[in-house]
Amino acid sequence: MTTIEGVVGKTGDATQMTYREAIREAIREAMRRDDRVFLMGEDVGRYGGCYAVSMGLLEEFGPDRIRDTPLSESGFVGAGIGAALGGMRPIVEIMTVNFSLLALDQIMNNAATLLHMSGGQLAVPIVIRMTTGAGRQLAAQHSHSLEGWYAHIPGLKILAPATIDDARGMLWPALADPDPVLIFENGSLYTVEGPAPDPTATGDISHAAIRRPGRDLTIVTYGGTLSKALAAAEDLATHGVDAEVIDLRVLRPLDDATMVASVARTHRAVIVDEGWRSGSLAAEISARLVEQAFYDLDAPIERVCSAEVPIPYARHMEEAALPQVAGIVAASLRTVGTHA
Amino acid sequence: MTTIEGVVGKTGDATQMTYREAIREAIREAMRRDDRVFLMGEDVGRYGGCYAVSMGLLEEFGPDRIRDTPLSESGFVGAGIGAALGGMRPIVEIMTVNFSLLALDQIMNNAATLLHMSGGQLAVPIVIRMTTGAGRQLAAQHSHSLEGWYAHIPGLKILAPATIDDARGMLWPALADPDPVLIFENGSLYTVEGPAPDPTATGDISHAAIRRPGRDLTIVTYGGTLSKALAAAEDLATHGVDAEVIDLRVLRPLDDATMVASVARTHRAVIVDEGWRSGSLAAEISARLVEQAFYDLDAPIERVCSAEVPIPYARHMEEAALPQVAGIVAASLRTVGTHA
Amino acid sequence: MHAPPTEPRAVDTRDVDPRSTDPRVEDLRQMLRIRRFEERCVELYSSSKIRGFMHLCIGEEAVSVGVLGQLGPADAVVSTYREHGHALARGLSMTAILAEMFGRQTGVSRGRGGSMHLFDAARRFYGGNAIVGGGLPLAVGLALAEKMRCTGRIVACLFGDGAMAEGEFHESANLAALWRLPVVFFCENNGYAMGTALAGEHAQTDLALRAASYGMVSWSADGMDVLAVSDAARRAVEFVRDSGEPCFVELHTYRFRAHSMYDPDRYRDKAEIASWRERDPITALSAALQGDETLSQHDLDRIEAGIIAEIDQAVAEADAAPEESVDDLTLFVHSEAHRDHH
Amino acid sequence: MHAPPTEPRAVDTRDVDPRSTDPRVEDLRQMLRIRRFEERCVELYSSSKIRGFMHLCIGEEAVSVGVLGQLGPADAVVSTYREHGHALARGLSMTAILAEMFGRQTGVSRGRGGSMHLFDAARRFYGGNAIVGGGLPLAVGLALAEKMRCTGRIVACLFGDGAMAEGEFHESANLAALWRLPVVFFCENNGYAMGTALAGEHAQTDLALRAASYGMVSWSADGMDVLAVSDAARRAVEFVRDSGEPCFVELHTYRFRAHSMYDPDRYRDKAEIASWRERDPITALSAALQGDETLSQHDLDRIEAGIIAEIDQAVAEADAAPEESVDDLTLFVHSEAHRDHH
Ligand SMILES: Cc1ncc(C[n+]2csc(CCOP(=O)(O)OP(=O)(O)O)c2C)c(N)n1
Ligand SMILES: Cc1ncc(C[n+]2csc(CCOP(=O)(O)OP(=O)(O)O)c2C)c(N)n1
Ligand SMILES: [Mg+2]
Ligand SMILES: [Mg+2]
Repeated sequence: MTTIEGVVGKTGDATQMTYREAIREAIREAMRRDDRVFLMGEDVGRYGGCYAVSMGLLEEFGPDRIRDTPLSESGFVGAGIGAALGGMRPIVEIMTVNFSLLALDQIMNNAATLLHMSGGQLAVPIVIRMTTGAGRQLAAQHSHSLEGWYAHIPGLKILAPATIDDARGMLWPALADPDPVLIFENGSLYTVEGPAPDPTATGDISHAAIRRPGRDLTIVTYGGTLSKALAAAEDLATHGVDAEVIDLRVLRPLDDATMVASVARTHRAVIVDEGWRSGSLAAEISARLVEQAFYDLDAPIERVCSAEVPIPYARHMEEAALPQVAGIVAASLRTVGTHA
Repeated sequence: MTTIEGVVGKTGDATQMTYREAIREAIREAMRRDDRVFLMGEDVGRYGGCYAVSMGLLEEFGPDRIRDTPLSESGFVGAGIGAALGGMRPIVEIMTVNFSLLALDQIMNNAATLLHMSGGQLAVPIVIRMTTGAGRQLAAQHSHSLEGWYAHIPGLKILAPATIDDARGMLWPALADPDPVLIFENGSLYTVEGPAPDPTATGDISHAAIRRPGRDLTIVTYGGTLSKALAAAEDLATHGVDAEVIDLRVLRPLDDATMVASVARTHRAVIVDEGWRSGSLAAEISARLVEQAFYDLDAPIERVCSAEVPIPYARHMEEAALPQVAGIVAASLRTVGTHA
Repeated sequence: MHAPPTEPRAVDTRDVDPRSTDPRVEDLRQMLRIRRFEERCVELYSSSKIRGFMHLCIGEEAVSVGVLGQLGPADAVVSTYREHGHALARGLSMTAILAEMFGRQTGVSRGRGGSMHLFDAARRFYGGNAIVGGGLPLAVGLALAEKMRCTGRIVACLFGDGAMAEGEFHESANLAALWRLPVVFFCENNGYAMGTALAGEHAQTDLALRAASYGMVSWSADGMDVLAVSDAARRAVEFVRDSGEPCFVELHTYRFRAHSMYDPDRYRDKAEIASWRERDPITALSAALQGDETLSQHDLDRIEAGIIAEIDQAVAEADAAPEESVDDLTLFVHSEAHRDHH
Repeated sequence: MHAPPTEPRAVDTRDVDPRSTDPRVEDLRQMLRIRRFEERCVELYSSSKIRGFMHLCIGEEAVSVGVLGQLGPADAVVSTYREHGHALARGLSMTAILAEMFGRQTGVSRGRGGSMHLFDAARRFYGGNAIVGGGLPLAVGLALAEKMRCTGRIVACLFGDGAMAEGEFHESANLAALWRLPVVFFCENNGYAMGTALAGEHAQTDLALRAASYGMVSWSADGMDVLAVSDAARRAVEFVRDSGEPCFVELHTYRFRAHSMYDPDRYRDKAEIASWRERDPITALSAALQGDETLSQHDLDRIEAGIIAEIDQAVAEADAAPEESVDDLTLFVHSEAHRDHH
């Protein structure tokens, strides 16, 4: 009856690893390295995590450090903040970004604010992980992409690993950061499989990455839409358009330098973001490019975002609501105008 | 001991009225006109509202319709949504936007979503009012400007009355709207006094307003920063720069036509927004102008927003964190370049 | 917005022997109908006709039938994502429910909601909420509206044991008790919130006692016995209708299946599941009715056949139903758009 | 991050007659110190030296002195926006508190917090939270850290009667009781949440009973009698230290002043205020100490004089303190910026 794809996420091949496994390994390693680290959240223990990320960790670390919580997002996220103040290094899992609204007061008014409000006395070294994004027909209350909202909050660092390497590599530097770090895992990525990352590689949580160099236009994206942007770039190549694809990786603070340098070369930009269009992170990127690269731009910046609707359940309706490869290609062709 | 400026807000002069009184009169009139309308929130009754907006209404309408709630933002906002579903026309007051985070799940996942999620069956005719903004040395947890966040949510209409006329005029059409409407009252406006609005005038909740016509650049703003933008425009006039000032009035859906037409005339834009810069509503406006008026723009769009810090208490620090006239003037002069 | 509430669609019982005017027969039939419906849903999920999250109430049918049966057509119902049983017992059309789960235009929510978001304004069925605890404040507000409008109608709010740990339970219980609102809180205590057992959710596991601490009349009943549920619900509904005050009923039950179709169910003891299965509400009532000869095997077969026929027809109709056009994607974001369009 | 906790700064009692080794004298002195401090704050607010929201605990001093006096220097404290008394009783420097309220660089929060946000990491005083109920989950987390690190330290969490209606109270109480965490919840029940009286906040107004429903040991004490508060707090602290489990103490008290400097206080009966004023904790203890000749009028005058001198000096020092440079506006948004800068 269970239809979840590869619940445990073991591929059986030691050289291969899923995104889910990569996060699990990162947690495991952090817990082994530093006994102040613990994982807390709804069903992270016996159940193994609602997306099976923490499967098996309870057995290794026990119920104190793989701590199941009651349904009380504000309570346990706030408790994570308190535990961080008290000298621990909590990883708090919120099942999905949709439920994080219930904990937003704690994240905004305590985690992000205490250091400043206390005049530098109280740092909050917490890591909060959550699943984000749509695409699995979970309908309006389970399909939000609100990482752009979190990227609005001073005092937070926001990460969006889009690759297996980043899923593996970003956790440890996030834990080492003295301030709160939020990690957004797009739900469509958990089953993605690829070469196992080098566990000794040091993760970078400061820079965007150019995932595909190109000359004719810059596609800026992150997280769940990276693969769509890359697919669009391949498609564009068949139209003779050479697209550069930037994976933001870090949504706050944004790596302006990488974006601006790219646009200075390509003179055209398309931003792809699964958030609703109005007030999206894509808007912020557009505004920054205008501020910092206005005279380099040869065409209006295009945004490919989600339609402004609560995400519908029906598959064809959901697909129509989300950014798709065809839409990215079309927007890209518009920016290059007669080139195509 | 009480130092609040004009608690009751009575000016004693019938031809004059404060912003606070204008809202109160609008509530009073709506309650008289439609007995499905009631006001609910923390301390709206005996206390008279934390900003004294509802002072005196309990005496006229009684505790059933001027309903004090316990401290439970999620509970009573959700109850307002339920009452709207049940045939009432609630006005729910959240003391300030800062506390609205506790009710955000209800606003996002129920108020904004039920109509669509139910395939058009369940409209939610609720009006939610809240104070927003900084400037009164209330420090980090009481100084947010999050109306830009709410403007991201499909299914909501977001109003930001910046004038006494709008404070008076917008409530009734908001109540008449079959869907949820949020009204953001910038706390600095309550004591502003001016000619009493015509109570029979029909409020407009669809369009931006040009508060000052001008030829050289367009300043787009709303709410608490309108007066600063107008003061900046006066100052710019002394530099020979003629600024047009647009008051958005409606933050969702944005009135693109008014903005785009203005920029088509002026070719330059400065956006003033009390929200934190990254991910601000100002970013959305910039992105739209680029999308819709790129070839009209003669200079990069400037944003004057709040610094990206939890708002500090000390007066000089708070002032430094918020948009000020001098900053608007400087940004405007940059956009007009050699003109000044 | 709301069409005037209509009588829940009566279930067709013509096939059943006329002897069976005993209301327990209809209870059995309704439970069986929910069970067989959900069993079919499992098949339809396996063949990818149904997608997304789907939560079954198999094992908990006595709650759906016992509770919903005590409400009047004008009363309001607020439910959760585990609401197939509630929706069927409330009289929502099986075809329209299935069409919803197939994502079709004729679905109860025009394909926008799916399994977790079944709505029916005409039957005052307010969903279908997938935020745990998110429906409770709505129920409080609906009850406030009834009270302010002096309708005499009441609200039934269904939720799980896990929901009671959320702050929204606390705020809602306090508001309802403080304002004396006509709402019954029905806690469907199946002992688990996903993989977390009751003792891991609550410091105080006597949930009726917890509810009583708000000054609400509260009690528990056996949620595996439809007669006990009906009785508890009837008393609760009468109490609320008479007093205008809220009350709380805890129904001890169990889900025989996993939490959702994604759940491998590793956290429960096989023996525990087996022992609850021995208390299957359908088997028990069926045995009782056959035991005292209210129902013959033949009657039962005819009931089963009628249900299967209804399900077959619903599947066929839902499958034949049209999809919504993607041009209508933004319909129902605002009522305006709705009006403009039609 | 945290400097090792140091002993709270001892208050200078040299001026007091040596007879008065009776600890009640120090209680009196501490209460008086808080009272006179806040009275001066009112003047400073009127002259616009202090701005923003300011909430006074005048009338509630017995709670501050009685509770904070029972904690060890290594225990943690979580407070609210009405925390001048808590902060002074915890040993935060009066000068630094005033400098904070003047918005100066030498303020306890370097001028960024103001009256509602007093912090002192060295004294494990975790603020100063202006979101009602927002501190409760922090206290739970601090207690979790103590438990996981086996420190034997405990956490004291102070909050008001109004806060108990928030969902965060519910979630925090459940977590603390479920996980058996070393935290004492001290509810400062002053009968009002702003203008809303207890009966308008809670369906069940016996708050200790409400807390007990989570399975926590809970009791009430007279919050106007510093000895009763001390006794209740001592028992609570001992219980938590010994058992490692949470408990709840409700302290019945009253604020003599309005909710904040913005509040015209129209919602309370003058007679009610007057009757509580008759139970002024300072007057009562002072009378008792003079009655049994522990303290002479002369001693009292010297105590008063010492306090006034301390306040005068604090005001002068705070007033002379520098302002933070606006160039440092973005300092402390991240620890990195902090490090870069210094
Ligand atoms: C606020 C929120 N947190 C978490 C979830 C994920 N989730 C869905 S159902 C569930 C368990 C709920 O348990 P209970 O209330 O007992 O209902 P049951 O599923 O047992 O019927 C969880 C954790 C959610 N949907 N909403
Ligand atoms: C979440 C939230 N809602 C509302 C407010 C506004 N507010 C500040 S204090 C207060 C009353 C709190 O009452 P109580 O908890 O009894 O504490 P007291 O002020 O009596 O000490 C209110 C409503 C707030 N600060 N935070
Ligand atoms: Mg359950
Ligand atoms: Mg109080």
